[in-house]
Amino acid sequence: MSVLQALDVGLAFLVFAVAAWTVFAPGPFAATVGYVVYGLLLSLVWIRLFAVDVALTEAAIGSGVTGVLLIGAAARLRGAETTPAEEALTGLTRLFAAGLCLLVAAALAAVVLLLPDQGPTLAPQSMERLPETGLGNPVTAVLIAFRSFDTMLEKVVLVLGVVGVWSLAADRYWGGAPGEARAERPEPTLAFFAQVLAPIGILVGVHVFWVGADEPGGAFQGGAILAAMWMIVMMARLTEAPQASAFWLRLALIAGPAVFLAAGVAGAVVAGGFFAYPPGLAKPLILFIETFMTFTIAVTLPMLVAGPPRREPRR
Amino acid sequence: MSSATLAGLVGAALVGLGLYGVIADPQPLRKILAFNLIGSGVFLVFGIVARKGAAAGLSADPVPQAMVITGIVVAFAASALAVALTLRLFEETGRATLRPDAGTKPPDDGADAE
Amino acid sequence: MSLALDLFSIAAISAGVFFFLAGTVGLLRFPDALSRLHALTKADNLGLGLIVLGLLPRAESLLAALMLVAIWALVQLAGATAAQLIGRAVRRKGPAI
Amino acid sequence: MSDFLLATAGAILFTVAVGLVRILGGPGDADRMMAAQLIGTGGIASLLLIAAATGARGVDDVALGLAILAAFASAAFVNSGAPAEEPDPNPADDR
Repeated sequence: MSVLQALDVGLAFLVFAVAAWTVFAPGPFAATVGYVVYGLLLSLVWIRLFAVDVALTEAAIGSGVTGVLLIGAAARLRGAETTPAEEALTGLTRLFAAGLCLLVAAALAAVVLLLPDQGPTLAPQSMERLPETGLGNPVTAVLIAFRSFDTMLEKVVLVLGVVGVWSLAADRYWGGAPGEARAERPEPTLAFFAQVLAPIGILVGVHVFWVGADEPGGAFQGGAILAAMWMIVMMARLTEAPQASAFWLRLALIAGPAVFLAAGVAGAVVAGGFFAYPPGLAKPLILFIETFMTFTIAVTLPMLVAGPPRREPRR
Repeated sequence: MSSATLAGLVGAALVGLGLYGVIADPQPLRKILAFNLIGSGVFLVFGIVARKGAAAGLSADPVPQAMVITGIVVAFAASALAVALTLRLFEETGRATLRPDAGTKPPDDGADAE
Repeated sequence: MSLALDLFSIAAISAGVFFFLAGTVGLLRFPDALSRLHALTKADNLGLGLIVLGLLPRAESLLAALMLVAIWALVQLAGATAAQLIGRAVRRKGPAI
Repeated sequence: MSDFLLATAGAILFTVAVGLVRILGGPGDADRMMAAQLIGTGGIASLLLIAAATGARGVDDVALGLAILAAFASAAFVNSGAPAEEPDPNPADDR
């Protein structure tokens, strides 16, 4: 067994152990911290699977932004834990559930073991058509060109998520601002951190978006880092979330999917197919769409984390 | 055993663990965590399909990778909605439980959004 | 020359691992939350710092080397901030938190 | 040399994991956050080592992303639940 294999086995055990902790931890907060650690370890696993784009997404969204969402929720739910005796399943049900889950896991494991070493693949086709898009990163090409309909609809899902979260607001807060208000005297440590980090993070976010055309990276990852920067500035209470009724905010939330859809329709007229890009113009068009998508992601993710409006709207 | 197969087995185990958590954990927040475990397990199995599709000079098939990336983002949106629902439930009832007969306090603002 | 650089890398990285070990042992053994916090920051500063130092001669370009240093600096900033925040939370709400 | 780098990556992960297993059960939530912080740094360190050993492209961007987001969990931990502008009991000795 080589050192690399030993490392893989160790990493696999570690991921499994932390996941088990997340399920079996004594309290919800302990479980949530376990989940954040788990997200971080998962991005190491993705590196080992040579899926650097996925690793970057997992690091930014799976670990960073989700961590803020879940830890914030766990801290707010402190004291709301139900007593175990009140709701715990009986031993027999528990055993039955465990058996079922074991069965599902075993079936899936069998499928994994039965997979052929060289599976069916779309990699040659992707590489063959890659030059037509002008991009160097096949994953970005799949996202924005080859399977663009998927990606556009996925942006729509994000918008629907925001609509769902906002609709949970109490009636009198409808249209108001979510999250905490801006503080007159922000906590100095967090304020300093946010002030130093935000410019660097914005630079890195734009960098990750820009190199995504040719190297690992792209709109999702760059947008998530930008989103995180807005979140830290709001967490430091240097600024506050905009009102849900703000026109510019609603415009920003739909800018990505709207531009994407418009490009798709334009493709149907000009290039002879829905979501077809005219040859030669593909790369500038893709970057144009990606710019708006990055912007929309950077606005949408903080709104999802901020939750429903919690303050009365100002007129 | 290759590192891809190993990751796939971890993915299978994660799906099992997460499923157990969704069934057996009474607290909504922990159900959300467990559901995310199922999700990432499925993503990992997808990941090894990508890895086993290595061809044409790429070390992994880009199509499943792109689908996992969209999947991670959608999973986040779903988690955010679920967390918002849980917090709203806690605000309304003072408790975070999915039991229908748990005590409720009267809402403070009349009609509520669904 | 490359042998000397390799030796330098090995020495620095080994020292880095030692500080990770020290940080972990401190986290496990120290009696109260604030001194555990103190042990933790050693892993951030020195552990990662020495590993980055050891990897610098192996960087492919000047840009890659600068990237390594930037990562270390960012972790420093994050570590110092997190330690401050956790420390204040502990002091404000008592060690039970 | 790359075997050495991988071995150290493994050693760091193992060390940090041992700490993690113990401290996640930790006496308090602050200790759990410390464990998360420690494994964040350890993860970045082993990521850099694995990248140097296997020569995978773009990994330094992942490490950069993780480094930027390293303090976010702690910030969320401290921030949520605290009432707005809670006065510090000892403002004089903040540092």
